[in-house]
Amino acid sequence: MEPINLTQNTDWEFIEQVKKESGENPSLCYQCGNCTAGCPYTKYFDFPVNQIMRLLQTGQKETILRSRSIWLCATCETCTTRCPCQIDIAHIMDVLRIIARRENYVAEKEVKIFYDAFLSSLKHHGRIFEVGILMGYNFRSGHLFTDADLGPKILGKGKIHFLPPRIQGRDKVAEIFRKFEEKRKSRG
Amino acid sequence: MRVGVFICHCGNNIAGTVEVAKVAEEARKMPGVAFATTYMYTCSEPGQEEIKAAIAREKLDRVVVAACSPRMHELTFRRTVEKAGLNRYFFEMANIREHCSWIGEDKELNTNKAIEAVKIAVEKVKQNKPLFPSRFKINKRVLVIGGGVAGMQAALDCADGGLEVVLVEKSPSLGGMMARLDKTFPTVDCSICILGPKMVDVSQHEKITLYAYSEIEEIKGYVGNYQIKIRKKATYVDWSKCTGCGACVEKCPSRNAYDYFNFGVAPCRAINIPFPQAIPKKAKIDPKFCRQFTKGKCGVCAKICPVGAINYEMQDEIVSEEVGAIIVASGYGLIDLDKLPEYGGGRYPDVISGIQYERILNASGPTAGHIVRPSDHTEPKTIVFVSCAGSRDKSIGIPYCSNFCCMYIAKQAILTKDHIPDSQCYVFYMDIRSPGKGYDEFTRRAQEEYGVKYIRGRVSRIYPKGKKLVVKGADTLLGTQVEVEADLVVLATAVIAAPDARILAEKLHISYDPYGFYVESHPKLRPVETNTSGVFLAGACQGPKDIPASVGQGSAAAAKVLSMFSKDTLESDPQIARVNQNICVGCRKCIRTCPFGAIEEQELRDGRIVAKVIETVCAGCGICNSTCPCGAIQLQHFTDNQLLAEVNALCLT
Amino acid sequence: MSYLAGKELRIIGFLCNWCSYGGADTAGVARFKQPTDLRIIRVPCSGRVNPLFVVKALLNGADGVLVSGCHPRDCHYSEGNFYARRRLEMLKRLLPFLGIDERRFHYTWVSASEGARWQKVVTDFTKIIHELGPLHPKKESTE
Amino acid sequence: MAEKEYVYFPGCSLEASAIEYDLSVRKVLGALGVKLIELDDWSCCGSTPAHSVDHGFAAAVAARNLALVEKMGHSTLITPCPACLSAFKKAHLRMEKDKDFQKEVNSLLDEPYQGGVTAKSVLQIIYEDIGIKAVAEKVKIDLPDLQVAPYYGCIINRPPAVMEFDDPENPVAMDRLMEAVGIKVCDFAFKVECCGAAFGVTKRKMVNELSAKVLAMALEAGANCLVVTCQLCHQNLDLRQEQINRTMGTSFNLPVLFFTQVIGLTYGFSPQELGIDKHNINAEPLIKSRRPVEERIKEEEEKAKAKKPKPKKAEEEES
Repeated sequence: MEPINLTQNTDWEFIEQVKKESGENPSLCYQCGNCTAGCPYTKYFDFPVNQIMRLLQTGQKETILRSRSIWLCATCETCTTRCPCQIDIAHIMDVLRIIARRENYVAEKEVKIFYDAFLSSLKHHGRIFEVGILMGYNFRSGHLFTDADLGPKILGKGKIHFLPPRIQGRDKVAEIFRKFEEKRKSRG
Repeated sequence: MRVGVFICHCGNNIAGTVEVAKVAEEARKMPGVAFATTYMYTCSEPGQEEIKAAIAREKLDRVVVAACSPRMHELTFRRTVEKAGLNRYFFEMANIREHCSWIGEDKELNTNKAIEAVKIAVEKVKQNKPLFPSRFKINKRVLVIGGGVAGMQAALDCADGGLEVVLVEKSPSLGGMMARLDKTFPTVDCSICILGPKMVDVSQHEKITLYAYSEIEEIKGYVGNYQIKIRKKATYVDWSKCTGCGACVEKCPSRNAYDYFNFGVAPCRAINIPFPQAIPKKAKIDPKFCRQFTKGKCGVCAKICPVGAINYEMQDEIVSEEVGAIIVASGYGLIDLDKLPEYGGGRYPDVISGIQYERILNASGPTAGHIVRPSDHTEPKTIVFVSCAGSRDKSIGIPYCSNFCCMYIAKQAILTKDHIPDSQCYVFYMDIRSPGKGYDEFTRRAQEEYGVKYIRGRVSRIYPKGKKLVVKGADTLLGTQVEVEADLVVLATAVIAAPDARILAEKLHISYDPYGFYVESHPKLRPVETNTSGVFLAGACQGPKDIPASVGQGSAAAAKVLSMFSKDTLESDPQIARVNQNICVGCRKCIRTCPFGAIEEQELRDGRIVAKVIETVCAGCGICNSTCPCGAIQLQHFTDNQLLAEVNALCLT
Repeated sequence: MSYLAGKELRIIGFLCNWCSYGGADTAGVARFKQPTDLRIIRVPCSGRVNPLFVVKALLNGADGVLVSGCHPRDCHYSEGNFYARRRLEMLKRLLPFLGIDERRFHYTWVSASEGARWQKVVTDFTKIIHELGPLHPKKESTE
Repeated sequence: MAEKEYVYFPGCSLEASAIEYDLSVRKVLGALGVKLIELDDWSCCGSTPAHSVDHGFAAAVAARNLALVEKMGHSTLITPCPACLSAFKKAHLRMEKDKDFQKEVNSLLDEPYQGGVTAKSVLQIIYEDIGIKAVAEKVKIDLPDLQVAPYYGCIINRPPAVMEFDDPENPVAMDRLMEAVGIKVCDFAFKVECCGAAFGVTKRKMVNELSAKVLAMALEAGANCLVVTCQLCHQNLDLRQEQINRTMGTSFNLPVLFFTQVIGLTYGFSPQELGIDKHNINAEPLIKSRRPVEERIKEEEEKAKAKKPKPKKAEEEES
């Protein structure tokens, strides 16, 4: 790992930004490692949670936003529940993910694509249309046959609707998307 | 009236954010001020000489020093002015450091606040009257609360110094926590072997009266003259007869009593003697489990006792003692495992606390020193120690470090290796805190010689898997998760204040911190004193402490008492209430409100009933003063006129 | 000169010598930033504070008065702060009849070890008084 | 028992892949005399994907539903789905705590949410509002072969500050309910360990590995069936169980039932009525033997009688 020049490469604004958006104070963390110890995903992370917290304390924006960890966090709340310093770590991971998405750092394409598929289903139908999402995901991710093996299992059991759900309120939901996009643009 | 004002720079502590020269200049303008100057360190010897000189040179009759908090140096300067021939109460202090120069950077605001602080002091000092302390005799007996190592040390030092000591211990035997330990760090010598002799000395010392299995019921009085009520709890065994032969324990049919001494590692009999070296070595019945009490029939022990000491009718007994000083050494407590649900919350028998493990390691413990798992009595091969189990954990309200866990874990790991050579110990830690003499070498030895594996990270969870316990932690140095499949897990549970610490504090009128630990008079310079004169602290009741520190404090507290008792009389504080009997209408309001019963009726020759203050009893709180409808009773040095002078100094300008 | 017109208001605090006065010391030692308006008068016990002092202060020029003693049941003189509480509660109810906003008078408990709490108490109370503004506008000019 | 009435939010999956959960919830609550009013025109809670975009946005998507509940003049919303629940609770809590946030969220909504709705899980209202006793009273059938490991999943009671229900490390609500309806419950260590959550599609191997651990621990605990309260857990553990066996080379065959299905069975509903036939792993063998509960009671009484004459010694041990 490259030596980090803390004098030049500490991104103080980033630290402040995360503080502000999460309402949490990273300085409370004394690196006990409890989050990493309890996290079901540590094995799959490129940086274990306590190191994400450490990178945050030292203002290593690039490294954090490029990390896969923030996309593989499932918000299972184990870290938040057990943190002896009462830091809402899961919420911080959430904020980091949001910033990464906003600034187009996405280390885990699939996850983002799936989320997008989910959201577009939400946007168009107001509810989630599972088959639609799966097909949308498979198409965009190029993994055409993801979970194709599961199809028959549910099919036989009459669990799948081939037509999306339709609710009157779906335009209202789309409206939320529209207003949010506008706001986002006006904020720049 | 000629007031002299001395403003202290306190190096840069004050001068850094207060224009002391300006303060002096403004002071000179104040009515009654004849002289004002500044000095680098007023509390230094030359500084005090400067004051004395000025008093003589400028013919000053009142002195104001603007410097640090009066809680710091008021006594110092009172002595100074006294040496210069003034009454020591012709002196006031203006706190321009803690309350002024240290609370902000704004020089203009601070300087202005300092000037006003001086002004208040000047107006007050002009109202001051000379006061003269009287002396009163003191009762040279001392009460020691708590028979742990700190309390016993204090008791022995006092007794050897020729004082009569009353030692009150709430459990049935002396020894406290130390008596439960197997070995002590960093020397690994036998705990009871070094403590036992002390216990014997205490019990045999002709100057020490021991009340075991007793608690403090009530404390009345003041420094030099306390009246204590002690509750001797019913043991249902006449200790004057009991020889400690143990026949009753042998035969007791109720085998599932909770063993307080062994922290419930194994059950004990309803009638028991806590441990072989117990002092006094007497039996006691636990009525919660004794079948004579629960079922109303049994009486086995009464039948078996060769000296007929058993007495199921026994009641608590209240005894009174009179002492002149009190040493509090009431010790500490430990959190229960149920505070740690992620570690099983006490549901897994093989997840135990450090003190329980001490009992298992201990030759006189329930397993006779053989290390076995509580669940199936098999010998564990893999033992995991978890430090900071509850300590440094804001989420359960314990942000502080428990002080000695790092060390006893290292000790227990070493002992484990000695007992079971083919065992492997793991220690999960966040920081190794071993600042004492020979301490760090000791924790190193655990790793270097005994191959104890230290893993830097907290344990997130412990769960059973077959006969094993899976300890799921992190190794933050590796940046990975680690798992150990353990046979036994020992949690270094957090140290907390003793269960009844707060209640005792209220009886003693001493203050405690948010966690229930007692607050010393000054964190550095008065570590064993409290703000209540005559009450001293020793050991872990003041905060988590290891044996050497507790013993040290025990001796320190004893020394304080001995020096206080080296005089036959104490100077009474003249800052007490005084009645102007010409104005008093005898309404008795003051008599009713006084918390100390320090005011009594007095009939004058003309038959008028008026209030009269018993000087030695009055503690000087001034409640009577603000209760009196006609201002007849005034708290000296804090009279209505003096306080109003301060108020007016601020308002009517 | 009295307080710095414009910058400060006149706030008087009666502090128990055993707890709150020490708490203020602790706050200072820890260098906790605090507003400078407060002027501290040391008393042996909050029970010594005669409601009359508070009224006099408010009528004669103070914009706010703070009384701080030991936590209930932790009184150095065992009951002093109870008497204080009773009297000062009463006083709080009376102030409006004197045409004084009761928020200008506050009593609370701070122990000698609670430096942080002291900082909060002073800061909050000063803030309230500044929101209420001067009680004696004409006194503004005294400089 | 007094007729209770709740506004009900099934959630998207319960319309499709987890339809059996919805079926069983309606059956059981019906039997317990609870009237469900399905929230009219409800929309998706937003789930994880929404709060990977923006917290205000996520809250808006969830709060739209809460606003609808408010409009109906109700103050409680119940849902079987822990993910929806946590979305609702988080949105509500933060809007309550932070007024600016509330403004921001409401600016995205056509009908603002005032903050008057408490979301609860179906598990919570059965456990707290209806209560063990009432649940036990309705039992008709005994299932002697069933030995369940209650699996709560990560978020139905965590973080405690938000979810305000049961113990975050060792929840017992389902355990108690299962015991109440006469089912043997195993002491299960992985009650709250994560199953892989929403990564089933994108990170299948990861999910398979995590779920495998849960299944393994359930067997370890001596269970022959998992009981769950989350349809996502169910998907990962039941629907993907064969996937797991393939990826991990295991040979699990452990039925996974929704807790409402188990209760339903003891109330005498047929497996079909409760949609148990819709599961991937066949639970039939375990629930085949179903007998009137009276038989068990008789058995137990006999056992008790057999125990009665105890040797004096043993009795002493207890005291």
